[in-house]
Amino acid sequence: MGTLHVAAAAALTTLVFAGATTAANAEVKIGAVLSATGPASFLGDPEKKTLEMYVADINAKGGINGQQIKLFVYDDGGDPNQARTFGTRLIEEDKVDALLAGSTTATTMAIIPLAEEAKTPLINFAGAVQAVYPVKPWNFKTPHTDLMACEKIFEDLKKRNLTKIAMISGTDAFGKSMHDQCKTVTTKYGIDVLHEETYGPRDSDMTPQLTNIKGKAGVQAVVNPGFGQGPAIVTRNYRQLGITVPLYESHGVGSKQYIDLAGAAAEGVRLPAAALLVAEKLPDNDPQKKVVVDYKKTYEAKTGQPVSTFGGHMYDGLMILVDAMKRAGSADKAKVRNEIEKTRGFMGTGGVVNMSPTDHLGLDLSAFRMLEIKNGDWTLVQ
Amino acid sequence: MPEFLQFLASGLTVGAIYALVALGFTLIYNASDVINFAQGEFVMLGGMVTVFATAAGVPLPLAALIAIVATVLVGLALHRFAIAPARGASAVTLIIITIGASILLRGLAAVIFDKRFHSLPPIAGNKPLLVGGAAILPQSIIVLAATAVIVVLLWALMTRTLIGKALLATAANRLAARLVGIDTGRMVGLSFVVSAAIGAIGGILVTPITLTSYDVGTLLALKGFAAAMLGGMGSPLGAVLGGLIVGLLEAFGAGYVSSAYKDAIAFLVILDVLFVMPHGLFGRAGVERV
Amino acid sequence: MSAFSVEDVSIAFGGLKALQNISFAVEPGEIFAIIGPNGAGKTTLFNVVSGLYRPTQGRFFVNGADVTGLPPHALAARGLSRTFQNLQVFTRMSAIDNIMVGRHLHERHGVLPHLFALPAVRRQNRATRAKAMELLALVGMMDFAERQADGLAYGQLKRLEIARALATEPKVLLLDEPAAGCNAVETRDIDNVIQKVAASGVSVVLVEHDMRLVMKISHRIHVLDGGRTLAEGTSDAIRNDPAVIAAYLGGAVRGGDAHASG
Amino acid sequence: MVAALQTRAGVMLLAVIILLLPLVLPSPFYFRIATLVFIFALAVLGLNLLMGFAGQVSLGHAGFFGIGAYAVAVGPTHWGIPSWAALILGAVAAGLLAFLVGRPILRLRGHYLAVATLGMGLLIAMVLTNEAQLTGGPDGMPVPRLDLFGWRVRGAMPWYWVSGVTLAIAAWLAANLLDSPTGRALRAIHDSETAASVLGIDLARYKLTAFVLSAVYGAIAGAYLALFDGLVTPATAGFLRSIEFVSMAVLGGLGSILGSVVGATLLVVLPQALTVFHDYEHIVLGLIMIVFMVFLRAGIVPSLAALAVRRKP
Repeated sequence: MGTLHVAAAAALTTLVFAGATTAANAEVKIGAVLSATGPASFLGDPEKKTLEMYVADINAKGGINGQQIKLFVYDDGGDPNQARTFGTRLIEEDKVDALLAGSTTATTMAIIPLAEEAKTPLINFAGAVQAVYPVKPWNFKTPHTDLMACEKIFEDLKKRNLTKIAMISGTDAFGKSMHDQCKTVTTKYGIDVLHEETYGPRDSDMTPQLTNIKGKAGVQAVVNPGFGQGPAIVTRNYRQLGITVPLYESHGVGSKQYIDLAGAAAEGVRLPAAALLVAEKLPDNDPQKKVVVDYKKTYEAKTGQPVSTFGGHMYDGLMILVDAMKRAGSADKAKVRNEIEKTRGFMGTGGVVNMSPTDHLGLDLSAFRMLEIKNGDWTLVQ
Repeated sequence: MPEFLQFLASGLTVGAIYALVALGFTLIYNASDVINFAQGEFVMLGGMVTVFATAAGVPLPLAALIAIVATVLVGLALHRFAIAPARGASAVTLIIITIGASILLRGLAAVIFDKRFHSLPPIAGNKPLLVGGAAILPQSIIVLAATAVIVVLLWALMTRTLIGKALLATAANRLAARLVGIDTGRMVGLSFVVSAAIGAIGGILVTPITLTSYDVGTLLALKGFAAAMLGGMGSPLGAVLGGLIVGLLEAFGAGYVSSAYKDAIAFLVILDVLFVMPHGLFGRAGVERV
Repeated sequence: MSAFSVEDVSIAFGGLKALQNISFAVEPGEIFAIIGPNGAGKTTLFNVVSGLYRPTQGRFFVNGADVTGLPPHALAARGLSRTFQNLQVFTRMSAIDNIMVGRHLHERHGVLPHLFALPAVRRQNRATRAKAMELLALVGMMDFAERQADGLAYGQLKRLEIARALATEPKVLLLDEPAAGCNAVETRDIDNVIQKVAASGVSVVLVEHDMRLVMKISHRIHVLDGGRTLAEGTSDAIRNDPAVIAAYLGGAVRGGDAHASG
Repeated sequence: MVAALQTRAGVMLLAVIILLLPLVLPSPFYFRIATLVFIFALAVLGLNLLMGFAGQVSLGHAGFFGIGAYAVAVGPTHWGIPSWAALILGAVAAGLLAFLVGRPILRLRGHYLAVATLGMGLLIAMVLTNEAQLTGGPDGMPVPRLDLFGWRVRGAMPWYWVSGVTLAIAAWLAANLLDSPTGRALRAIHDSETAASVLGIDLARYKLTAFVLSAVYGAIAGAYLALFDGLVTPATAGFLRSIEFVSMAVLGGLGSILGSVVGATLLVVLPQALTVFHDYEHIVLGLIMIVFMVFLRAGIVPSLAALAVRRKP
């Protein structure tokens, strides 16, 4: 009996106390809709972990402008319809001040109109170009576009004088979009795509497709736009079949996990990626070194999992938002939006961000590093 | 010719995985008329438990054993707490229960393990064997061999042991089986145990080739179900052949026709077969008694 | 011209010859019984002539028109209706709804009018219902009209099936053991109904184990044994046919059922 | 008659709820949830005509849903067809497809029918994913807003009324059908195909009727969802959506019109309610599905109705 009373009293006190603090000290409300489960959990899971980790950290250090952040995180399972429902909920019910939302292009496209209509700043984490172009007033994005990844790969191919390639792309949104973007710049870089194959996002064996590529005469390199476990299987099958021409993966690989899964087969593979993957290997004078090493250490210590560029994009988004709120001196939506747009020289895990009214991404090709896998680890291609 | 062999090897490897899932479907269906859509989760559990046990320092063979036992326990629990209490419910009700179980198991795996992909070291190394110009992984051969062994063991269990005969009798006519003193409830439980074990073994063996994660089960269930129906529901031989055929169709479809439509090709063939043979390749047609 | 005739019908399942060269003809208004020990092929014969099985050989006719190979619903449209030995009642429907289904052939169809419940459809529903009520009254089940079928007793279900078969207004009515499982009173009711139906000009083909009923109401009897015709004739002729007696005694020795000797 | 009366009472109840609900819905978010319930209930109602009335399983219902959704996306975008006309064309196309594939597919029974419909749904989803020039591929495409004679239907409130009124009409039509020769034929087929056929019911024809109707219901619901959300992706037609529809139909109660709405409500609202469980929400969702099916095995509405009847003296 006694304990029950004590517990009830304690609960009541906590409630009253909590009510008092919120009344005295309004919160900054940030809402997130991420694909923490489902086919895109590869992206959404590290994003969610990063967000929760750093918001707790910021709150522990006193919050923004003396206000604590109240975080709302919803899982859309990769379904755009769910994403829109949760987006509506964040805006209408939770009345958030800003949105960090959209793990995939499809879910992002479902949320952008909501943010525009409610005039709420949104930073999204989609890969495709259409998630940020044409520019919309309230929408921003932190990950590099797939077009940039292609250009980085094609630049490297040109440097190595490899112009006749084959492509094997995932039929998921990521692979398909990057494949299409690559095709728009082949002539610009003088690249000939001799052969194309695809695979389903959950396929477990790509040897038939790769056998066809192997049989195609004149192919000098193979490019694999895809994310998730697909690239690891492609890489294994690639070595299994003994294909010797260089293999390029995309930025969708984005994590040490790829090397773990592909094993020795990953040796010699090249890919464009953010500096985050090679944090410790950056020269000490690299201005990005501190931020990427810090994030990597924090993430890996907290989760026990290898860091991924996707979580990094969330880090960048959150920090850009927090900085903008600090500069605005409040969570006022319009002011925050203006400040996000004025972000200059922000040093993120993805590169240096310079936003402008005509560029709500703010990254250029220098944000990507060309990496090669040697001895089971990333190395920078000079 | 090397291409043909390569496609064949690919198709048989992937097909063997589908075959093992289809076999699980068939066993449970035979004993209870339940289509167990959580069968794919058994495969997932086999792989994931082994991965996490080895990561915790348990030697691979012991980890595999732990995984099989854990999966069997899950299978038993599924039967005990979800299927048995709903005895006598309609087939669709039972299907929704297994779908609920599949969501539940996936959710549990995401929390207990993680949401990332994992691999296991192959038993006999990664160096492909060259056969007529085709490169075949030793693990593929192990998977195929294991499938064959499981089929033979199942056949022996069904025809040579009393328990197997009781299982067959339950499959043939539940009422009659009960009348001759067979505890059909236990037989259904047993079918869950055997199906879970087959699923787990499959998961352990294919993880080095296909990788695994908390949500690989859904697609496996879908393909395995299609394979079981192609073979003819209730026929273990049909399940295995159905699985291999679906795998081969996908591989040859991807190799010779179009990789974008390879799944479509497989399903078109399944539909065509069913139009001609409405009970699958080896299903019991049976005259309807009225 | 016979209302219903079967000519040289045979059917085999795999190697098993279930029916061999069966022929008979039934006149309008006649009650024609088919008897025989268990496994003689009586129900199989019904399944063939109602279109559920395809005969391997032979033809059958309704009012002189060859209807062999027609699907069951087309046979029903030609005036053939039946009941089932092991019931095929629509268990999740009420008694009256069961009979209303039987009026299917006499209703106007069209999905769109049905969807919009046009006045004509509602009128038709009322007419169908009234007719179904009449039939329920005929089999003495007025009080159970709204009862769901799975809550009815066995004897009631038997009568429900007969009423449902009558709802199609058949020219030929095939009854598969209508009195099985019924008590003496119910059996007498059924026997009355059958005679009333036959008197209205319907040919009744009856499979029945209750020999008292068979002998009492049948005009002619056709005896099957092991898929072959053993004898055919009036009840007196059959009663005294040595082959029939032998078959039935043999059947009894083999463990045939008790009704058979009655 | 009694059953028909109960069904009609259910439809009336539904209409009253749709009419009065806006009085208690506090924000556009709740209107969105209600609208989603109505749209999914419409699709599930169609599936129920096939599964609950005629007893034919379909694991590919989302295929028709997807056809309707893409009709209002592709038609106006690529061919300049007005949205309302595209909606009708989509429903007709889905019905036509159901008519064409229905004959061979519906000859199959039970689980074989399930796998055939599953294959059909997958094929539709694959075409929508792979024909990227037309459909935008895996990322999907935006859907132009619906213009009804100058009235631009957008936002949760107008869609609440459009989908709510449509659902009420659809439920009324289904109730009418149930109490007609067609409805009786379908229910008869569900209980005994043999008996139905010897009573003169053309099984193939009536199964096909139910299949076509369910496809039309599904396509209209799909079109509504696409117009309401302003975008479509191939997931609209995917296997998981088909499974979701079947789960809604069975949880709510096969053969029950109100059950379709209850099932849709449950699975639309649950993901919103379960967010309090954070990472455990799928575990809870799975448990809820199992518990409901074990204890209310005929589905929520029919099981509770049966309980209520039994309680009465």
